Amino acid sequence: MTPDLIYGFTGVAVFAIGLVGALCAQDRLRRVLALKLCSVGAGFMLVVGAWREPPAAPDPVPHALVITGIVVMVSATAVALALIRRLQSLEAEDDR
Amino acid sequence: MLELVAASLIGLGAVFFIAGTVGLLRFPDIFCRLHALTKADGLGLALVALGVALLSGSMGDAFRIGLIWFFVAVASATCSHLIARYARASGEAVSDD
Amino acid sequence: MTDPLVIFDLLLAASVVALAVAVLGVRDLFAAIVLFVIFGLLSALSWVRLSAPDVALAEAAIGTGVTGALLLKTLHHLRFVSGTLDQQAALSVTPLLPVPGAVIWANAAFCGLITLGLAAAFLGAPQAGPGFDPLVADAMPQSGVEHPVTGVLLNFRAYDTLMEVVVLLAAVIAVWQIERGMSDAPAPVMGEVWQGFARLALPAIVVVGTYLLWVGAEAPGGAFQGGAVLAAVGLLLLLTRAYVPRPAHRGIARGAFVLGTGAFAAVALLVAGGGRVAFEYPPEHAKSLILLIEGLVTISIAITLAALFHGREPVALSTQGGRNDT
Amino acid sequence: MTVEFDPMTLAIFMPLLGAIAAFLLPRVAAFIGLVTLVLTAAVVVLLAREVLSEGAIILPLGGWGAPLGIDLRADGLSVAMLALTCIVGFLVSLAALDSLKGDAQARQRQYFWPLWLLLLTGMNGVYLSTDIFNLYVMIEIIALAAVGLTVLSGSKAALRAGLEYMYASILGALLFLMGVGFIYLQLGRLDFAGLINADSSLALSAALALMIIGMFLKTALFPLHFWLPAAHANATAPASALLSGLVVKAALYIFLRLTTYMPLPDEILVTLIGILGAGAVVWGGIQALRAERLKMLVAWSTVVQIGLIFVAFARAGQVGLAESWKAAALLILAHGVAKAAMFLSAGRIKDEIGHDLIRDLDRSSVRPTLAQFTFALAAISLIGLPPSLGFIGKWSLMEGAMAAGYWHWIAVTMAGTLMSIAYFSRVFAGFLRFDRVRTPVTEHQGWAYADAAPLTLAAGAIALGFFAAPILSFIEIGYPFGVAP
Repeated sequence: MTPDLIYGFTGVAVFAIGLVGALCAQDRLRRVLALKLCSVGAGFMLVVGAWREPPAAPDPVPHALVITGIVVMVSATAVALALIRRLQSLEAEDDR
Repeated sequence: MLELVAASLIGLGAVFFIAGTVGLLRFPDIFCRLHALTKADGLGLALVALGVALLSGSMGDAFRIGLIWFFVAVASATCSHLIARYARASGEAVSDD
Repeated sequence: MTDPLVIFDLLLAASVVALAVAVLGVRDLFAAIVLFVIFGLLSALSWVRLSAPDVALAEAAIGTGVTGALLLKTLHHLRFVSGTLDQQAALSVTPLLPVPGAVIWANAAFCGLITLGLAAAFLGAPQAGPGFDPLVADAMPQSGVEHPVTGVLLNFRAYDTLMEVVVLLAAVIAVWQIERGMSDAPAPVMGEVWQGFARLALPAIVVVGTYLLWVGAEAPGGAFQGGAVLAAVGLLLLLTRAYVPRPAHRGIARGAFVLGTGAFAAVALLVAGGGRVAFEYPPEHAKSLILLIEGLVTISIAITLAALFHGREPVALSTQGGRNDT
Repeated sequence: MTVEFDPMTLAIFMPLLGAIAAFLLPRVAAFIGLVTLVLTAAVVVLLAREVLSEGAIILPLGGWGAPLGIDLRADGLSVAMLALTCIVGFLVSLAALDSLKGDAQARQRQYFWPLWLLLLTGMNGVYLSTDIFNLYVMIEIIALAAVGLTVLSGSKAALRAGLEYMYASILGALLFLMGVGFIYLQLGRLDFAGLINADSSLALSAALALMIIGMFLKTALFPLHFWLPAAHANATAPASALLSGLVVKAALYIFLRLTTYMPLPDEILVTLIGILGAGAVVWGGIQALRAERLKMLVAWSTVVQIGLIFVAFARAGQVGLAESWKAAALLILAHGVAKAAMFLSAGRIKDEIGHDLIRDLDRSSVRPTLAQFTFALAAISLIGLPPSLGFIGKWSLMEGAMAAGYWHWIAVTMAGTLMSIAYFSRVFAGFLRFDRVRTPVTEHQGWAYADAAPLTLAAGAIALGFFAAPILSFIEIGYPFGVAP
């Protein structure tokens, strides 16, 4: 049992959980959370792929890619949340 | 010898963390839980940090660990205050038992 | 004889998965967000175990910290507009159309199949297989920095990184475009303890952020982590109302958003020539160019992230809340 | 020191710098946008000349070269896509100049240009990229800018559709990212060249499946099209034209590239893709027949056309795949030009009449003749009547299918054609105002950019049919379909 094996399966599981959430969630905010889970799952795969048996240093390229992925995801999340906020405001205005 | 002292400090810290966690799960209302959390975690973290600082073996690292402890302590105290404040403002009940 | 760390790994992995389930399963949205933050921090811890401290820093600062702040702000706003701000636990405040049970089960089965397939594929892939390591090791001396991840981000794959900053720019433009004419949820009153904490924390965060940027050339850290930590300063300033964005600041904000992207793009283009192509920094200037780009990009990232948190473009008070400023 | 600008770099940087300038100077954003588009088009012309004389060209950014660095590569197909994007983009911009000129649209105008130029940056980046992670970043730029454009009007319907679009886009991109992870696990590199020589393995199949599903989601192949009609129908006209004409093509292009570099393992899979395409043709056709609003009908027709492109892709099965790619590429170009024209003219009709209900088209007192004429011209290409480019695309599809004896794909194509005649006829019937004239007719007043641009596009969609042969031979430069002679 090496860390890459353990965390590799973690990544697959987290991605799949996020996928279920993204497809089934009945709440707008929860769907954003689910998508964020998916992105962490994908991040796990790349970090696991970069891992080498300890004395050896890990591959830096996937690390850089995951950092990029994290920044990209926070941008997408911000836009999705802005959409949710505005939409909810408009819908609430109509209710009143 | 140093290692033994460090290990026992970390162990003691862990006990405080466990106690804090149990308190968080078992206590009846939000204020009691905060009490368990802040008291236990504050001391627990201090003990763990002290143990790790002893193990680190360099003044620079020990200083940094001290800084981390300081900021975590300040931040967690502030957070607890904010949570308690919010809970009181929103009329969270204090349980009687 | 099993390595005790394996037990730690297994426990950590199990917690990460359990938290992921809990994020989606728990009924209260506030609880879901808090669980998500814990999930993010434990994921970052797993990545430390996989010897990826840079990624862990970025995930903790941006993926969890900034994202968590964005989510909480959104929840606050949603509870405000739905009039449930005073209630204890607002459950689902943003219901979509109910999904039929059959669809949910079909989706779950589909995802289960995907999981099995992916797990099998993961097992089938070569473990710790081929990678970029030898190439990076060869190229590092010419990169101008000592830390490989920074070398990849700002030299070997600088194009990706530029485009990543462009994504941030696109996000802030889109957010300014989307949010308009909304009434603001009242900011919670935080009290004196909080003000005191902010006074103490602000300079410390500035120091930490700058340190992370500066250390990025030779150790874990860099523009994105430093920028995210500096963005926390912006968040604190916005939350304590020490800084209130005014319409007059729009121009400055626009300039700050594009500063990093513009400088990065300009440097990338201007180094071309004399047989070199875009992004090919002359080796003797590589370090200073990378530092210049990193510094400016950090400023942009910090201000952009803070602006994403603040949401809409600062508007004049007279049109605030009006619906006709389309 | 002289600085040399390479056309490939400029094709990506020009719109980026334009977007920055347009964001900084909102008052002159429109001017900056048009200048940028003209300059980008000029760069693409330079690039096309270079590709014509030298074949495929590769630019190693940063001088590192793949796999460590990122290479840009231009061949016939990518330059054709760049040209499509620039030309359609320029004409749509001209139309936008007109349709966003009112005071009420001041805010839309201010944000339209930076978002559109960022979108252009992303699309040009996709067409020139040879690195799958870079493709991921590019599709995220496209997604954010496209969602921003979708909700430009700020109406509730547009915001709802935009949110759905956002979810679909992020999920598609994340599926793609997971695929990138698996490719790295298996191969340890992420450039196209590394994919070509790879032996097939379970991890690679998983990666390919994830990435293809992600692209299906982003390009809205049936049954993953659920987000498209509302998003495209509720956006403002220029945004709809860009989204439907250009944006979905980026994901399609990535799909084409992926299947070139990582051959699909099985004929069953190819057939499955064809069946999904056929499903899109039939289901989209039915929905278009039932649509109540003109823009909704046009959006459903996009679903149909996307399905048709996948049928074209699938029809050749294992043998002669290269031929089917060509048919697909032609259909992509044809649809890009014609659909942009159609959405612009539909937007014009809506503006002039004040609504876009199909059943009330013939009751209005205003008669937007030019827009209606443009709509009809664009429909000719979309239906696939000769001599339009759409006809050539469909014809080469059917020709190939006949030669290979795949009669079922011919049946699907014919059914799609008949249905498209049927649903476009609903609109034409409205244009012709047979007997339900209730009010005196007011003729449309004069020319406008907003009419000239779609008319040019629609005429182009038909005229390009005459140039199908040179277009095809240009697309083949650099063997984008992986087949050396």
